[in-house]
Amino acid sequence: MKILVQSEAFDLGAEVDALRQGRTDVGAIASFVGLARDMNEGSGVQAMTLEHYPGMTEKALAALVAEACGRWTLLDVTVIHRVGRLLPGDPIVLVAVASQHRGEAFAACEFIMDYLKTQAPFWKKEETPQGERWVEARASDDAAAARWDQP
Amino acid sequence: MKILVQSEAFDLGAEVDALRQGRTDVGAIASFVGLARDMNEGSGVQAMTLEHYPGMTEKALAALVAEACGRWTLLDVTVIHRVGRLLPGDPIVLVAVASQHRGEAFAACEFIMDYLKTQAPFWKKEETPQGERWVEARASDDAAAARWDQP
Amino acid sequence: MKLRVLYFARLRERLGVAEESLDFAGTTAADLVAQLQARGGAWTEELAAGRAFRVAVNQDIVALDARLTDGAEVAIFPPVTGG
Amino acid sequence: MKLRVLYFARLRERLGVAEESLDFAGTTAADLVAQLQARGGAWTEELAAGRAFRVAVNQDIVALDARLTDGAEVAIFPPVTGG
Repeated sequence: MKILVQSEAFDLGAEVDALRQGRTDVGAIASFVGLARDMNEGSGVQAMTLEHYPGMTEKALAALVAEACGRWTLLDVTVIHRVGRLLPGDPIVLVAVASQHRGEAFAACEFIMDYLKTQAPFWKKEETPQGERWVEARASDDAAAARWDQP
Repeated sequence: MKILVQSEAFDLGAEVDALRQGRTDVGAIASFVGLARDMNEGSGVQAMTLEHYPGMTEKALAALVAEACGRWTLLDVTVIHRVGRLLPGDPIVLVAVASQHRGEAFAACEFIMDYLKTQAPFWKKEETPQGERWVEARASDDAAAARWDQP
Repeated sequence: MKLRVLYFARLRERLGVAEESLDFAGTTAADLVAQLQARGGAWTEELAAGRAFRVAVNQDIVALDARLTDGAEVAIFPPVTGG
Repeated sequence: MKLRVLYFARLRERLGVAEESLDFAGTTAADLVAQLQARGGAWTEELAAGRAFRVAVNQDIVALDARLTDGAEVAIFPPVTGG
């Protein structure tokens, strides 16, 4: 398991290669990259700054990954989230999950992203032509996370 | 859209970079890599050979991608499937989907993989200590594809 | 009519042929399967009712009641296992 | 008891403080929120009932009835928006 919070860019190919290097039991790697867009809530975004809660961030991400490992049989997981100032087109977050079978890899990868969106202490501030604004939490993200709640 | 059937290896990082290069409207890229495992149906696998139906393969993959583009709002899709002899640990298939939002990227990527498994004319032959054997189609793959059937 | 018939994977190996040109006097894919099955041996066995095989016409998978046309490319193969 | 209280993102900006040490005579996170809200101005406004904010104690998100202990690290922040 690899969990990183960093300002530097990440390398998807290298991270996925690291999940499979030297092993022949991995049948499926599902991965996700979230990127900064030039448009949000109907207005242009020139840049964004990601703030986080050092210490709690890593703890919250580790808890998400542990929860995923409890729900599915996973071989390895990597989560990298960037902080600091990012421009449109810049990658923000990487989640990659290795497992024997694709169904588990897809489910765990999407679960980690959905929970990260509502549980991990990151906040986005956008620079727009109308000035700076903090991004508001979205009900659709709460709904996405709620799909995974156990009955 | 990029659809390739090839014997050469592919480069996940390069393919995903190609989906986002020069654009700032992509918010999410979900990708999947399927790999050859050293074990299947309880016995060791030393190598596998992937046969396909040239012409129909490309047509079937293009139809899957078109179906995905009809169901979700996607910005770009790449599908690469290898043929020929592969060793355990070798990547077999890559599906990468770019969209504005993660829900659509995840759904389309998993849909394409599930349909590819039941609709695209590829066949695997495994080399095991007990000799060569053709891989049998699995009911679980039919079930995974059936999840996407419209009511 | 004339048909081009292709076989893949396990069926290609069991039937011992990858491709053939065929005179066909029937109408549907089911008629073609019946004609091939009448050859005996592995043909009878592999194409028996209840055996899992797929038929594609001009590179689209079809049901057995699909009508065949002159010059069609017909392929017969096992359920697919890629990915 | 003594608490270390942290504020993040929009709340940090609106309240004008990132971190403070605090004497606390209450019991629960709700008591702490009431104590802070009594400061007036942005404190009263941002921490009013019905406003969306989260409280973490020792880096775990908690409900407002969570009991606080001496030396705890308490954080108050808006709903998260990473990813």
